[in-house]
Amino acid sequence: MYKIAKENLPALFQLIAGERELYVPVNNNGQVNFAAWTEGAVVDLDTLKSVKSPKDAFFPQSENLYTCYKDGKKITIQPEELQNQNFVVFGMKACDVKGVEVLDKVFLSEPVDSFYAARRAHGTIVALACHEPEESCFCKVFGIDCAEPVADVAAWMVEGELYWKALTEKGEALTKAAASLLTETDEAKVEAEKAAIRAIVEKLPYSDLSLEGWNGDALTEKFNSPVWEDLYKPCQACGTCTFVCPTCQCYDIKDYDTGHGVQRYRCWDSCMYSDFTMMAHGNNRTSQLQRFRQRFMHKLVYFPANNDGMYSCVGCGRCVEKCPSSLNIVKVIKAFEKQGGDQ
Amino acid sequence: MQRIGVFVCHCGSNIAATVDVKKVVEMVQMEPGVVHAEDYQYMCSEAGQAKIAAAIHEKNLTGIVVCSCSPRMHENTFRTAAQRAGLNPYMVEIANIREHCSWIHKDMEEATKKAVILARAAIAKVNLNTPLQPGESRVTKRALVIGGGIAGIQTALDIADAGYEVDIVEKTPSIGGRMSQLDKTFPTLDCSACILTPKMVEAAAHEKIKIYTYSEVEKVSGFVGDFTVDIRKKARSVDANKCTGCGVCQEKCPSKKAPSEFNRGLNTRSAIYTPFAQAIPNVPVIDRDACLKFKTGKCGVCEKVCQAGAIDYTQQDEIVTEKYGAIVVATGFDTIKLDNYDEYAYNQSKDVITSLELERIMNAAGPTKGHLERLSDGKHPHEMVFIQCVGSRCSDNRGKSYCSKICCMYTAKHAMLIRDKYPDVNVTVFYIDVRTPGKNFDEFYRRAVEEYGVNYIKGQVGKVILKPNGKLLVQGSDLLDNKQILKEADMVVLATAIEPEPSVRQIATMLTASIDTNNFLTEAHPKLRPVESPTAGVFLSGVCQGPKDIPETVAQAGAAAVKAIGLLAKDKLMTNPCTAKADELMCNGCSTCANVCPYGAISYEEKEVNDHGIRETRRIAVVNNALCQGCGACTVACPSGSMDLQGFSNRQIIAEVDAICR
Amino acid sequence: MSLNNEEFRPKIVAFCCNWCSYAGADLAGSSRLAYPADVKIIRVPCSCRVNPMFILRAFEKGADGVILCGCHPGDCHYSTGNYYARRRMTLLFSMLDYIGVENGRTRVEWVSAAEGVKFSQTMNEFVEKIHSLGKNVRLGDLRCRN
Amino acid sequence: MQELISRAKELLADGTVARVLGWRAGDLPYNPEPAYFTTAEELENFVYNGFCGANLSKYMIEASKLEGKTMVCLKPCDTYSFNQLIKEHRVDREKAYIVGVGCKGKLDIEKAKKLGIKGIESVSGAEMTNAADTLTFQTIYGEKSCSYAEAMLERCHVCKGKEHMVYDELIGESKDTKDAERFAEVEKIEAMSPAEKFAFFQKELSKCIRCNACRNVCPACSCRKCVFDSTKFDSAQKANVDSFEEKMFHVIRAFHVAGRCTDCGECSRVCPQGIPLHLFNRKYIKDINELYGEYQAGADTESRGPLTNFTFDDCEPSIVTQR
Repeated sequence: MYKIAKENLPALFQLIAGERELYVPVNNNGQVNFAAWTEGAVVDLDTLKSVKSPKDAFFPQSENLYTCYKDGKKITIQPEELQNQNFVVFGMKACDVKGVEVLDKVFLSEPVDSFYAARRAHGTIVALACHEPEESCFCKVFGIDCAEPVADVAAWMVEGELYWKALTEKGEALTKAAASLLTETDEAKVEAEKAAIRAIVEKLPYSDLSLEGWNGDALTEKFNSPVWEDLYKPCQACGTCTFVCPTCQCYDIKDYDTGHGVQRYRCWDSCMYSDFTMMAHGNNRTSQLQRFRQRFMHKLVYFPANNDGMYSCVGCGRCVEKCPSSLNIVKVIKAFEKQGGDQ
Repeated sequence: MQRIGVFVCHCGSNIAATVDVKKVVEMVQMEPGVVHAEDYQYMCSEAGQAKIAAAIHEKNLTGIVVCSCSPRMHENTFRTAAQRAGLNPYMVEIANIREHCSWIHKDMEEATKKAVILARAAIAKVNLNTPLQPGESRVTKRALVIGGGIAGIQTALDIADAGYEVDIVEKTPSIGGRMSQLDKTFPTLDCSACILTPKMVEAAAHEKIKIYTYSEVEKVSGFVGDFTVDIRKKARSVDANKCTGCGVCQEKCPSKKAPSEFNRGLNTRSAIYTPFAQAIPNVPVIDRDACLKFKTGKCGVCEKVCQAGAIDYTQQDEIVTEKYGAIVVATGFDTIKLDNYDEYAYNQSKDVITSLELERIMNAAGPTKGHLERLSDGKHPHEMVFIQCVGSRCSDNRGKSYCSKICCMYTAKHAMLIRDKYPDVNVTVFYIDVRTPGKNFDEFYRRAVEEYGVNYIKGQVGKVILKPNGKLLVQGSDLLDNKQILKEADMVVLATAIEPEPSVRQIATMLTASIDTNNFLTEAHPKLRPVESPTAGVFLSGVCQGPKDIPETVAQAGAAAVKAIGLLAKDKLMTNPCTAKADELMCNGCSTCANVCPYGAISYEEKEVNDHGIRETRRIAVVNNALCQGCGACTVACPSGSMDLQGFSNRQIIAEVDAICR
Repeated sequence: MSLNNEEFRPKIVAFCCNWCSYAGADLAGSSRLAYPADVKIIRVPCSCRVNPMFILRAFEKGADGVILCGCHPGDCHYSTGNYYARRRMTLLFSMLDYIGVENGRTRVEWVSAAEGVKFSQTMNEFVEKIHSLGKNVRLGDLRCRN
Repeated sequence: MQELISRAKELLADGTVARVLGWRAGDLPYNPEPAYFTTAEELENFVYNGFCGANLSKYMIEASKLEGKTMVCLKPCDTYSFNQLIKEHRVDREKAYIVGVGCKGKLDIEKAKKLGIKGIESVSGAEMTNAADTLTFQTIYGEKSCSYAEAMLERCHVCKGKEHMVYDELIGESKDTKDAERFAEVEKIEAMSPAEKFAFFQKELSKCIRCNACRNVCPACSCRKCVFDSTKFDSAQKANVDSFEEKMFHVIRAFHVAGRCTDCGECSRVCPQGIPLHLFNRKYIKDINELYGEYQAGADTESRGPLTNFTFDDCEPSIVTQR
């Protein structure tokens, strides 16, 4: 275990950024999101959650796949280069790290998504324990311990000092690279911090949320439930929940004519949109009820069914905070719980 | 994917001298969809069109781009050619590489580059073209002529003689127009009334002609073949059916101080009046602003003296709604106001008059019974000065930039008439140029100079000064002798510029006919379609289109009539298929489009739709293709982009933008 | 003389209404009144057909200036189209100004069919203005840059 | 709130309405959600407090298609949106029983959170019956408080007034909470140099994630299919590949609602990235007011909107360069 004083973090960032790209939570006009560290960037490690999850570090909101060039009647295709430089994501939370694990299930299983795989191979995650969890958090429900994140490096911020512990080879390598700024220390303070965090987590309103009945076997029963009919109504079909979510993985592939070549790129899509999975014959989900149901069925039923029971929700609570109509996955789970109780 | 053929025209050397047409052919072949490209000397020629037809057949072309002159010139030619070869005419697009390229650029490389880009834009558009089918609309076999001067009368007579109903709407109490105010006409010097009056009578008597005098066009809706027009018949206060035209009412009318419009305000008339003796109809009107009965409630003399009981003070304006297939505008002209020309002392001296006023003075029915005399003191003048181009050919904004065309000739006429009748009067004419193109015109002018001794001075008049003794001092310059001239005159006559009758603006707006900066109505083409307005079904007759003299006016009136007859002779018309269309699955039914439609072409229907499986009844915009003129205002007002314009669709225009910007 | 061989050649899109301005451009052509080849004309039926999206699209794809020409107010072939266009463009241009786009990059000019001289003059002026503003960097899509 | 509930029960009971559109208590103290109620029993969960910021007008588009009338709770500013929707034939006035609910300013929990208030367990001071001007939060990290005004939504600081523009009956009192100039922020930007303006908007818009929350909650953006989702303009780029797309999206969105936007402020309320989107709409409103005369969309249901109207002597677009 190492530590570094908070005021020395800029030096650490500079050091890391000197040899590889570094993504940190940056405050831009009041909103904190992960962004490439630059000299003068306002790094914000105090705000618990970035607005968008840091999943873009591995699965960017949009990325080019290849470009077609035309010369006369001849067309050449130039594929986009895969990530080949190492980079660091600093300050991810335990839930966000778990979110990457969910994405791994999707993109690293066959057929492997080479763009994603290249980024995963070159990325090192420094995860930060949640100093003061908030009422929208429910990572505990998914077995995540926000007091002890599992990543390449785990870190804690205690009394003005950042504690640093490498957990993987990549983590060790990064530690070595940053060694000049780190000093060795024991784990006493960190243990106290962990205990404090866990105590707070116990008090969070959603921590006792029950996922009973939500699993890969619940398909028909949940799908056909009348509860959706009432639940979806406030949904205005914006994609906010999917865009802030650390586990949503759907994307669309589109072409853009630049005038001197056509770029084929992919970009996040949202199952909340009426043109989601639009095909020549139209859409396979025609109502908002169907689209709304899809999102939660996917996270709580279809995904666990295909991934050894792993839910594709990590309880980060971003959707709880950002939904314009105050809808969220917690309300969905509770609604079913209530209905179950009523029966 | 379309199969596009590109045809690049040399236009002789008009294009080929500046644009490397071979290079254009080579470059456009790289464009998506292009399967054929060739160049030719004159694409619009029969041989050129045959090349297009051959390519359509040989290469199974589905779309055509012609790189040539402006589509305003030959779009129709090429569309027709394509149609003859079995292609939908709306699959043709023109890249204007002459007016917009070869004629304005000198550098060949640059012009060629631009021509290729313009061609690309047209190709990109054609790629998205779809075959369009014109609709049909019926033709109402009746024409409206707005204006009852010689232009309107002649047009009406010609249309009526061809067997079609025609209505004349004239805003003054009588038809006749400006020509009825003229004394003699050039270059024959025959009496204006003598040749006009028979035409007026003929029109009035014609069984196919209906005349609305003292009436104005109030509202026009509809479109070519099917106009609906509201005509306001102003209250005459005299029952035209009862009136015998005896004239007693005018004699007895105690209110005789209203300025006579017919005599240009040089004398007065009674409150109940017919503008002139030969007026048609010979039914007086009561000028309610001048009539004592209307002003004070006391009088009623005319009612008492009218044997026929035709006076009706309670008469109201009446709106008549009629349908017409064609409309001819013949609104004529007026002379300009001389408020900007203080230097000629027009407003200071009664002896400075306009030429039109001189016409009235010379006329036996005029204010002086035809005697040439000074209006200030009734004395016979000895020295008369004519000043040409007053307000015409003006380089500043006080007057008009154009030449009024008729002034040179009527001034020569006036000079000659005066010298002939009053050999004691010296006549001097100040002119910039004397313009006499026309049959027997120059001979006429030369007679004025050579036989009648009229003194022509090339030069402009700077000032006319009213002297205390009542005479006028004209300060001018003689450009040929290069000297200043001071000339004393008893009368000064100003050849005042003419301008379109001011009410033409409103009429043009109602007809959606375009108008130029001088308020002259614009022709559909300045050379090839000079009597048609760009608005289908609207034709132009007389000075409303541009200055002209009587024979030209009559000629144009006949031409306008022929165009109208050509339209009325059809039973059905093909409508422009480039109309707006709402995508019913995207339409919100919000009415925004209808709010901006100038033709009232959009209405709403409750319609059952199947939106990808969702069946519901929705309020949806429906465009009437016969009413829609294809302006596109609705397409931009529509927030969802549901409304689109066929032939100029969003995607087509965007494709052009992309092609130009890439 | 500039040492820079890559002389800035702006891309300029001119939307012209069919009835007045396009004819005005034709007249400029037949009167041989030159203006730079940078100007490319797109024919639309009326100035009111021009959607603000077309203008933004042109900028997106690399245009350096966009000009809209229509009939003089009062002379619209469709009687009222240019009045709507006038309001739309006023508001659009104001918004572009508001978000920091140099406000000479957009222009509306009323050109009649008889104003070939004005058309040519306007285009010369506009091209000159765009030259003084330089390349449009604030309102283009980076992907479209060469 | 009790008065609202009992009135709703009455209206349901006597068959005047088939359902009630209001807010249901959330599972956190500040997250009530818009909801339909059809029985007295369901109405037990009805809530109306300072956190009921959502403008329910847009929900009436769908509700207008349902059988029977819907009792809808509209705050004064929501009624402008409703009127505008009537004008555009998007809602059926006959299908709505409008209860104009009192409003004393709505709260933005994000503002409280920005003040460092987190781990919220309960809130007091947000109830409509309470005239308190302080909000007290019980949190995991102790009791915290802030003034009501401090946590108010931006739109409430430029309140359009306490009058309802359309209603069938009124329940509860309203307060005009205006304490700032509506166009002050716009004026500040107008005064900047082009480079500063560009930098300002670049910074704000670079946060945009194109989630479409602003569009989807906007009562003026009621198109069945948005141009940005349609193939007709080839503008459906979906993602923020390039910063131009945000500009295109927001400028066009603002343009599409220009003259129709009532300035209800929902766009700014819901933006997950806190982009002051109202600055676009308000710029158009300011321009319209200055150039074409004062106009408040939704103040009535008949007037012609400024972009579907004109006068012969409107200013020329060049006025932009002259101002």
